Amino acid sequence: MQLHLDDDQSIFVDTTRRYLADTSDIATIRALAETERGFDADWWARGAELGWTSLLAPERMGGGGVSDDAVSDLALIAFERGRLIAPGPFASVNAVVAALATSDAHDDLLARLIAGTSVATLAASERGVRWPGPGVTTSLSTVGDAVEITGEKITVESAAVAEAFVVLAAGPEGDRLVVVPADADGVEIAPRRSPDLVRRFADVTFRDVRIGRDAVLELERSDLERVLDIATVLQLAETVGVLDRVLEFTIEWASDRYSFGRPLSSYQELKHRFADMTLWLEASKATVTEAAAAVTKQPEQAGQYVSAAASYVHEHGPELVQDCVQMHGGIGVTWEHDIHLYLRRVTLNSLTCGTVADHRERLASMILEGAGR
Amino acid sequence: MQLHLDDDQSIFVDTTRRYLADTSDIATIRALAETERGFDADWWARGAELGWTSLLAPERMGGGGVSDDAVSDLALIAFERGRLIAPGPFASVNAVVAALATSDAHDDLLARLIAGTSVATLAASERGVRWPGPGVTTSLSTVGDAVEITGEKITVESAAVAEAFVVLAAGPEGDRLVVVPADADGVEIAPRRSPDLVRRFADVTFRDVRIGRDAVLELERSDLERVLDIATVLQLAETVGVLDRVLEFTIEWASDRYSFGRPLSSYQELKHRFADMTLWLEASKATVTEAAAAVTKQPEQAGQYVSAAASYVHEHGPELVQDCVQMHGGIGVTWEHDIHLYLRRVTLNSLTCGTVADHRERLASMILEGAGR
Amino acid sequence: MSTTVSHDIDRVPDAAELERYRAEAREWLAENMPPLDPRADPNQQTKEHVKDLARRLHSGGYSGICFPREVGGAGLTRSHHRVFCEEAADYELPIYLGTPGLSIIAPPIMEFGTEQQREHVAAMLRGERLFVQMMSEPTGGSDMAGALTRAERDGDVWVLNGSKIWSSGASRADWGLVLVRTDWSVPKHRGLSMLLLDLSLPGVTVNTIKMVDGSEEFCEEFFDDVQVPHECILGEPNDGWTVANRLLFHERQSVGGGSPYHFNRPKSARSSARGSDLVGIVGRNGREADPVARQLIGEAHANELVGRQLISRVSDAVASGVLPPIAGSLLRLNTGVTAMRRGSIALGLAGTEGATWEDGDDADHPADQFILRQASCIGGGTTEMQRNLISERLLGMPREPAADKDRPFNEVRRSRREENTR
Amino acid sequence: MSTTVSHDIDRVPDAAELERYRAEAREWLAENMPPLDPRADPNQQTKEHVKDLARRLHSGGYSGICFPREVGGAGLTRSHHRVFCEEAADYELPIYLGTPGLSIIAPPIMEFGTEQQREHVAAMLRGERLFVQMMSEPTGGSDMAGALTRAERDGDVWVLNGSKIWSSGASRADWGLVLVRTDWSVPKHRGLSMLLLDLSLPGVTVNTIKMVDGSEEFCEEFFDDVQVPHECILGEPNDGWTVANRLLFHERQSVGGGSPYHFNRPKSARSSARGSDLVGIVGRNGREADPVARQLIGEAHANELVGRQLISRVSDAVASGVLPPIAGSLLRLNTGVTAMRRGSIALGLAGTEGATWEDGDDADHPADQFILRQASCIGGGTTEMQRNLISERLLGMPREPAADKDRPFNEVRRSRREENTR
Repeated sequence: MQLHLDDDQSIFVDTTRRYLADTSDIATIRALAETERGFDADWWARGAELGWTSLLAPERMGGGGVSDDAVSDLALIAFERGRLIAPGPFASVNAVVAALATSDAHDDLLARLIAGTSVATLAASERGVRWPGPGVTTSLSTVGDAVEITGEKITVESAAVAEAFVVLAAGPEGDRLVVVPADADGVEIAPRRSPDLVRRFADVTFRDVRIGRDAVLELERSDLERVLDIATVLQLAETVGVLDRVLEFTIEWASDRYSFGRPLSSYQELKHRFADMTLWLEASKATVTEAAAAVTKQPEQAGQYVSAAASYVHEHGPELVQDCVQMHGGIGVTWEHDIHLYLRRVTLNSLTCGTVADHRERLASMILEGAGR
Repeated sequence: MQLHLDDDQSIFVDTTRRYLADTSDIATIRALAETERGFDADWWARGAELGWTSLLAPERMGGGGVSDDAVSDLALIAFERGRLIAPGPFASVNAVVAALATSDAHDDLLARLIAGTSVATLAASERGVRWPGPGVTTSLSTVGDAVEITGEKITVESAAVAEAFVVLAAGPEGDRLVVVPADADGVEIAPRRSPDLVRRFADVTFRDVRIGRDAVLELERSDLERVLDIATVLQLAETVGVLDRVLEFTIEWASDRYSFGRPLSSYQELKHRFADMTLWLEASKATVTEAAAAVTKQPEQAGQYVSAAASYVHEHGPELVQDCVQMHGGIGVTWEHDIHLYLRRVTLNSLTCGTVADHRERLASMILEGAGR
Repeated sequence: MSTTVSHDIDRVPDAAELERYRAEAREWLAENMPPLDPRADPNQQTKEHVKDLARRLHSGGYSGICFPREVGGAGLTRSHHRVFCEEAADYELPIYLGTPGLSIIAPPIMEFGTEQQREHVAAMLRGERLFVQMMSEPTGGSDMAGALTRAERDGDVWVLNGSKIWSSGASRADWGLVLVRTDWSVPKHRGLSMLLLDLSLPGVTVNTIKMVDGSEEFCEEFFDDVQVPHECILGEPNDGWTVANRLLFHERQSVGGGSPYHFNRPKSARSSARGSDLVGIVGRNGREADPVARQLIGEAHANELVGRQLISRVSDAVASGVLPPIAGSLLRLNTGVTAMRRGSIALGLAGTEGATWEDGDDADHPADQFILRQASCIGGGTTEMQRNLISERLLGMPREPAADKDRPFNEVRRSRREENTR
Repeated sequence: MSTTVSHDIDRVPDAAELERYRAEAREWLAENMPPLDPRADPNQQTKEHVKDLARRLHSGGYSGICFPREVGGAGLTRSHHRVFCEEAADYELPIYLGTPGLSIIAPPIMEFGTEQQREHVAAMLRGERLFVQMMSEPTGGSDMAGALTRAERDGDVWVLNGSKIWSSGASRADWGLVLVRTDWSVPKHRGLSMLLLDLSLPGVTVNTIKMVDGSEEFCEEFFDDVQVPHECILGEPNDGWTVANRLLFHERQSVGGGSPYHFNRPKSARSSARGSDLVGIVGRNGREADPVARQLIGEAHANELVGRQLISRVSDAVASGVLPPIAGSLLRLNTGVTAMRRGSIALGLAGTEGATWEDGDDADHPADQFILRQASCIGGGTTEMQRNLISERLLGMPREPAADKDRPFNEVRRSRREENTR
């Protein structure tokens, strides 16, 4: 996705690419669809050994990028994962790692996330609230030496197997991220289905959940948005990977397939649509690459860059895949053909970590009211 | 535009078609662009003799349709006017006639409108208010034996030459239409430019304008909306006429014009766009025909039909003409080529009598809150 | 060649006649037909249930309102059909009999069939026989005339080999109408024949195809040395494309909503909008007052209403000769693009709240329906094909160059890699 | 054939070098260049004013940053050019010198020109000569290689006859680069030549064309037995299409925003959005809090930002060989579609309040700009042409069949009605 990789990045990406090619073919994905958690725990741990979850950890725990920009390094991995629609809560776990790295109260959990032996995911979205806020209704209050969380979160990834959730809650001094163990009293997990076949979600209710004060990560709004932007941009990079693969095999199909004695790719109307799709893909690569880099290199612009990328990619991405479905004709809407697996991933990604409408509203608030970091 | 005309309607339409062909060619339109009022008063009066302004008048004044549906009859005329982008405040004057026909207090004015010796137009739109309301801010209050109007109206057609305005104002018992002479004290007319070359508009301010009580037309909200719907649907019919003509001459152009040794119309991508445009035009004819008929024949559905037609036609109409501009290439954006005159009319019409957004909001209010008649 | 129907279905009955008909139909329906469960998927009707519903309709004289009396129809008009459909809106109807049977397959049988072959239509109307069309092939895409399935004459029978795909509901059908190649030495349109095929014959295999939404309405069929009697050819041998073209015309009419033979369900404007799941989505998400959601609700409603108005107009225009029959492609195209836009609108309204749903909740979820969105632009002839037809046959623009146009079919290239199959 | 530039414009200078350059440029600009009036239309700069601005730039060594020293350029890199443009954002620059002169016309002169012809580039950089390209013809549309303007050899001169159109700013230019037909007996691409034309020669007439917004930037030229010296042929006779292709490549780069030779005006993300008229429209209509308007504002801003990011990426990819030069068509296409969408967004935000405006208020009105919207998809090669180029040359899909491909040009049909003109 990035135009130029340095040697370390190339090795880093190639390692993951080979690992995914060996372990994550479409037949495996289809088989995982039938499993409860959607991904294999050992497989995830071996991915973690390749650096999938450690780059945003603090240096003292072995964190740090392959290049000087760990978020961009992870975006490269997300892109490769997207090309193979790999399972696992990649974006969410990395956002959690970035959040936990700001404190030393959660090093044990962090160590397990880095090792890939455990997962912990973001619980940020709520019914009726535009990502990433304002307006969060889950409340955080102080009760003696403890804090109490009450509220309901939706689209919490891998909730059923997560050890903890990093919850976005509205406290007396503003919004905060709070680390809540999944087994705390008052946490209720209601599994949900999504269009994706291997990623698992739940609604999670927090009913007067009481936990220690050090569960609260003392991040200001701008640092908190950095965590959410990391989740968003990694998911966007994954989407771009999906688009890249889908356009690739659809162009191949259009060249192989003949209709009325000539290849599909000789029909001008289809050619023009392929030209548009090529533009959308290239622009998506451009904007997601820059958004990922901005998180570290231009933090004041990052929110704007991430939301612009989300607006663009989620507008054009699903349409690109649908258009590729159309190019395939009837087989494109059969269960047997793989393209729907890609479409499912792109559709899901366009609805979590904020929708097109959420990100446009966020851009408008930056432009019209100077909101955001 | 209607599929089947009876004999009387055919004669009625043919008469206007011949009159327009003789008097309203493009050279005339271009010449009228340089004049202050944009249309010739005698020309208008002769049009009135052909029935342009009398069909919605009460029977006692010689009104009544050519068929049993006067609004549809007028829509046929509007369509022909659109094909030749004829000037004059056709939709607005007819709406005024429909409004005045509900009372006998304004028969003198009505007679002059029918004769075409005078014009009076609607003053309904306001800054920041969605057509056709709610939320009108121009106020109507009773002061002794008189009433007083205060407020500002925008996009009032032919204001500089109008004898009177029919003003939408919020009174103590709800919104009302009020007949205000243009020369009343406190009426200020500020001429404005529009994209159209021959239709003239102004902002009109009413500052404590005091007039007799019989100026108020005692129409309930639903009857009042009928008047506005008549203006809207006649303007829509005009737009459909413009689209019909533009698509016609652009298809001809695409067949005549060769590029790379073969006609433009042999290029599949262009062919498919022409197919889409044909669909839009046919659907526009369908929906505007039914909307016009509904005003008389299904009054409870008319608001819905008119707003659905406006949503559809104003979404696709300007795009259709722009696409035809694109088909023409460079000459399509020159002053010398006529297509911009058509584009100007369609653009203007999409902004007055409610925008796409206004009509969609109105449909939503009907569906979600059961609003409207 | 005889005409499709021997009476004037376009006659406009007087209002009194129609109102009488309406009153009778209303009374009859209440007594004889089961009420509709609005949540039931008509594609789930079983073969026996379809036949039972058809038999009931036939007993009342309503199974073939616009079909001539000689095949057991009622010999009435489009207007009667419309009135009956309006009255039947709240009753269960034999949807699969209507489409493809009566609206797509029966008209060409009436037009090209022998008296004996027309008996199939009578059997359909009596609810005794369900038909499926078998036109598309796995390698063929939109190019139906490129059929590779072959039938070879052997005395009194044709020996059928090959496979068909996208046959809607073939697993419920008794008979099929199959487009096959009977001459390979001539250009593709001139070597085709149309066969009436008894699906119970030895060598016929019918498998269902699972679609991305899990439904299994479409089927794939394999033919392995099936012996088809010679008298089962519909129309002339090697003139099958003429029959197919009429069938495709009726398919466009039916898919676009303009057929007088299928059981469409008109809805009142208000109820269809209010009852649609879009309003439901907005309600569940508490976004009734959100201006952005309201814009989408308004847009979708306008599109839906305009779509119905377009059907009325084009059907009328074709019936009265103002537009040629190919204008039916406008309806098919509009159905596709409107459904596509509606799928996107639903997803936009659903938002993050619509990204997931309760396990076991099998209502229509916008995100899940979005996955199937393009089906509306593919089935019944792709929107691309409709745009070709509109530009070439309605607007008279030059046809696409076809590399296979005037070449013997056995010399036409069929893919980049494959050699010709014969 | 020599290369466009004799130094490495893609070299990446170290940060310190660039910062030094930036500081110098900033200081020099403040002392030497007039501040920009943001409301002024750069197309309104007069010929003399453009030349004056160019002379000033040249005196500071900034008129041809990426041009080699032997023609009076600075011999520096894309990075220097970008830094200078960033610093110059608030100053007036000789826009018409940059485009088409330096960014579109100078590169092919550098690439194909004789040493003597390259003196034209030096004269441009000194602000002494303004150039215009004359490619399109009234009957030609997108088919530039179908040129009918002819030049016939007569001893030492070529006799030029015909007409050109869409020459941007020709009324301000001193010289033109003209594509002409010099051989009619060969297929169209093989009979063209490129001429350097002194517009002051007898027989040259330049008229402006009034556009729908009243502007008169574009021109039409007529040539009536103009005697052009033989040494004014750029490149080989009858090899003009090779030169034209390079010129078109540079035009796409320039229109798409990826040229290192023209004076682009980068804007900071925040300021461009805040300063855009969209925010102004919303403010004037009091719709800052309207969620529908806010969606449009967000969308437009995202498109604009993504467009700039795309320019960076594709320019980098082409410069580094990751993508072939034809990828510049992606930029041109995106510029067109983004401008088109922006025009519609502006109109939507303007609403009824934007349907009219005060007489004499000559600000940019969305409804008026909407009338000119398609210009962004036509000028500099239509979006249709870009989509052809992308699919055929970037994706390698089959080319459109061209009826004129291998036929002698004098046998090609040019319209339904016209007989061939020769």
